[in-house]
Amino acid sequence: MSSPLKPAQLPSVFDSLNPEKTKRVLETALLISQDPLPLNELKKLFNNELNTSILNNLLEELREKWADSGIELVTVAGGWRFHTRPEMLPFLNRLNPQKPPRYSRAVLETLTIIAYRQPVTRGDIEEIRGVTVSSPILKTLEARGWIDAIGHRNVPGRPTLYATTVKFLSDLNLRSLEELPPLEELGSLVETQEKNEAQESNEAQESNETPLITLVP
Amino acid sequence: MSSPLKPAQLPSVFDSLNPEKTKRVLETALLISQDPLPLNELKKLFNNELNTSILNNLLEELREKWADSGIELVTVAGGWRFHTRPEMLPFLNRLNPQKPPRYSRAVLETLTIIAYRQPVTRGDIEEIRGVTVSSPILKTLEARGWIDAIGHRNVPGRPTLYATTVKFLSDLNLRSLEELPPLEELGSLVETQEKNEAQESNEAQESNETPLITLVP
Amino acid sequence: MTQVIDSVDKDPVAKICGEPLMEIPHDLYIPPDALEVFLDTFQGPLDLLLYLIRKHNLEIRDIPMAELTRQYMAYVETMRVDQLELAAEYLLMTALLIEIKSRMLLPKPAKNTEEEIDPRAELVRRLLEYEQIKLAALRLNELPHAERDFSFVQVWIEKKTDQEPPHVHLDDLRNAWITLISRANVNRHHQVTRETLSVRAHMSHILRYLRDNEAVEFYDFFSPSANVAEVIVIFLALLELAKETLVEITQSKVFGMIYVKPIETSATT
Repeated sequence: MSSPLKPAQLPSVFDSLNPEKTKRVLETALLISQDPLPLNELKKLFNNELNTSILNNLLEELREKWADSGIELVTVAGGWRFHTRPEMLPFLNRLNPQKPPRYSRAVLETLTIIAYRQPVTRGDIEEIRGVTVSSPILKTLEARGWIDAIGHRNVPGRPTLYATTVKFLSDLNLRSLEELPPLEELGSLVETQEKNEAQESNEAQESNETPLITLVP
Repeated sequence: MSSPLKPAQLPSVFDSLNPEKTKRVLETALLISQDPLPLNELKKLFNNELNTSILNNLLEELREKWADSGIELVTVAGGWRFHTRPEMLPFLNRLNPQKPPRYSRAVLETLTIIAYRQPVTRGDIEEIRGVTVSSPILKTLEARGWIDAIGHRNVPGRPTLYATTVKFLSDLNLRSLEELPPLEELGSLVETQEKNEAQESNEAQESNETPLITLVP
Repeated sequence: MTQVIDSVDKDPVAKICGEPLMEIPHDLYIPPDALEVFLDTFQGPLDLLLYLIRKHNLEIRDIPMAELTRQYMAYVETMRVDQLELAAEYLLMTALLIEIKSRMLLPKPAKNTEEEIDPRAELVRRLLEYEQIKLAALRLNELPHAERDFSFVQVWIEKKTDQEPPHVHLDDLRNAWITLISRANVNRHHQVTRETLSVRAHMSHILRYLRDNEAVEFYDFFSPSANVAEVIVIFLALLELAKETLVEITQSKVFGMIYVKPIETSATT
């Protein structure tokens, strides 16, 4: 009986693990984890005795192993994760007939503004949407873990600043905010005859990555 | 996209699914579910168009497919479920090194008082700690098997007397209570004059020891 | 209410940017009983304006303010009947539209500056920005969403044992004791010695033994194999128990058997 006060001594990884066993451990860890596992987490499985390139190779092999199945291994913002392939959805939906809630346009627009303009205050969102943003809307997004309060703008009232989370990205299968669909260029929303103007406005936008933030002194 | 309300519009399972595809669907459903899936749930995946024996055969094949991996397909009370193999646990535990749970200060202090002052009543403990000792604290220690009620003090209310158990000693790798950290070295914390008193009382005890034994021939 | 809408319908839509618009698309008509649908349909004044502009193919960069304002007000009137609170934002926009319209009617001042600011510019900017977000929201919604479009793989972790109980290290006890002593500024340190501890340990031991045995002969507490120190400690423990009236030590006759009984037993019998 080893004392509970002393962690059991485990043999060095390379004493006991060949590549196949290593992959098996990786696979198991990824199969049990709901959250994506970043490389540094995966390395912990082997007491950090695996280097990144070996790890990446093994993960690629795992990805290929699962190529022809109902689940796939993907990299998202938070790391590596298994999830189901779209073609499985019709079958799986039969198991859970209750559909996940669909978000209202108000929620989606609020989320979009936060995603593209972050960090923003509720006032910023209201400015763009032209209507008040109710607390339940923000709470819905916070409860989903997609946005969180990251601070306060240093203006009277110190309004809360919201930003999207890593979970937002990984839940949408994205690795970074840059992978969000690009915003429709303002110019293309305008008729052709206004093309020149539109392009100007476009250039203005490009030269100033976040021009709209200037609305918020 | 066919409406989930009209299953009839979906092609019959056997039109679109060969055994391999069926197994893939089964595998996927089992991989995303933490709860065991009973046969009648699994049948829902195929609109109940698979009979039990075919289903069982496919599940057996799946079980064999996973025989040489970090997870295994098993039947438990609730149905079929994938779970991790025991040999994976040492690795997986490194991912979530559950911080060993810790007892609250109240529990630790109560345990300490019982260990050093046994047998003691709840009142004794309260007197030393200066705060009330809630029942859950004592229950926690009793449930752990580290203390037990060994009698009642013969005073009004007949309060229960608590003492530490053999299990307490063995769980802490002690052979006897005397192996508890000696408290002499804690003397520096105590007022010097009190220390002297203590020594006197100590000496008084020692000087009494020998004569008393004569009472027990 | 229908009068208002009728008046809109009958209004000659006439010309927009010089082009005649034959009729207002019938989806401008909002039946009163569909008000809730209407409210759900539009996210606010900007959304409604965008709808009107896009539906009627108005030039967003050259908005016919009179036309837009008239159509907009027809909707808002519909809403005002029931949903005054919500209409507030819409009413604010009405005021803005009228203001822009009137500023456009003002005679243009002598060209002082080359860049004359179009009174509609700010509104157009807001409309375009909102439309940009609106479209982005649609596309965002089309991205695969966890739980809606795919599930996470989540295999059960089979753990042999339940949750591990808390570990307690000897240092935890030591630290707890230090805390207690430094907190309680009382003279009870004399009981805090090793000697006392072993006595008290034996007190527990004796009491536990008595719990299962009604009366024990005094000598039985002293094992023949016990060394002198142990005998002393056991004896002290018995005396201490007697002093604390936890046990009763009786002797029926001189030099007779001495019995140790737990007090509680004697008390209950």
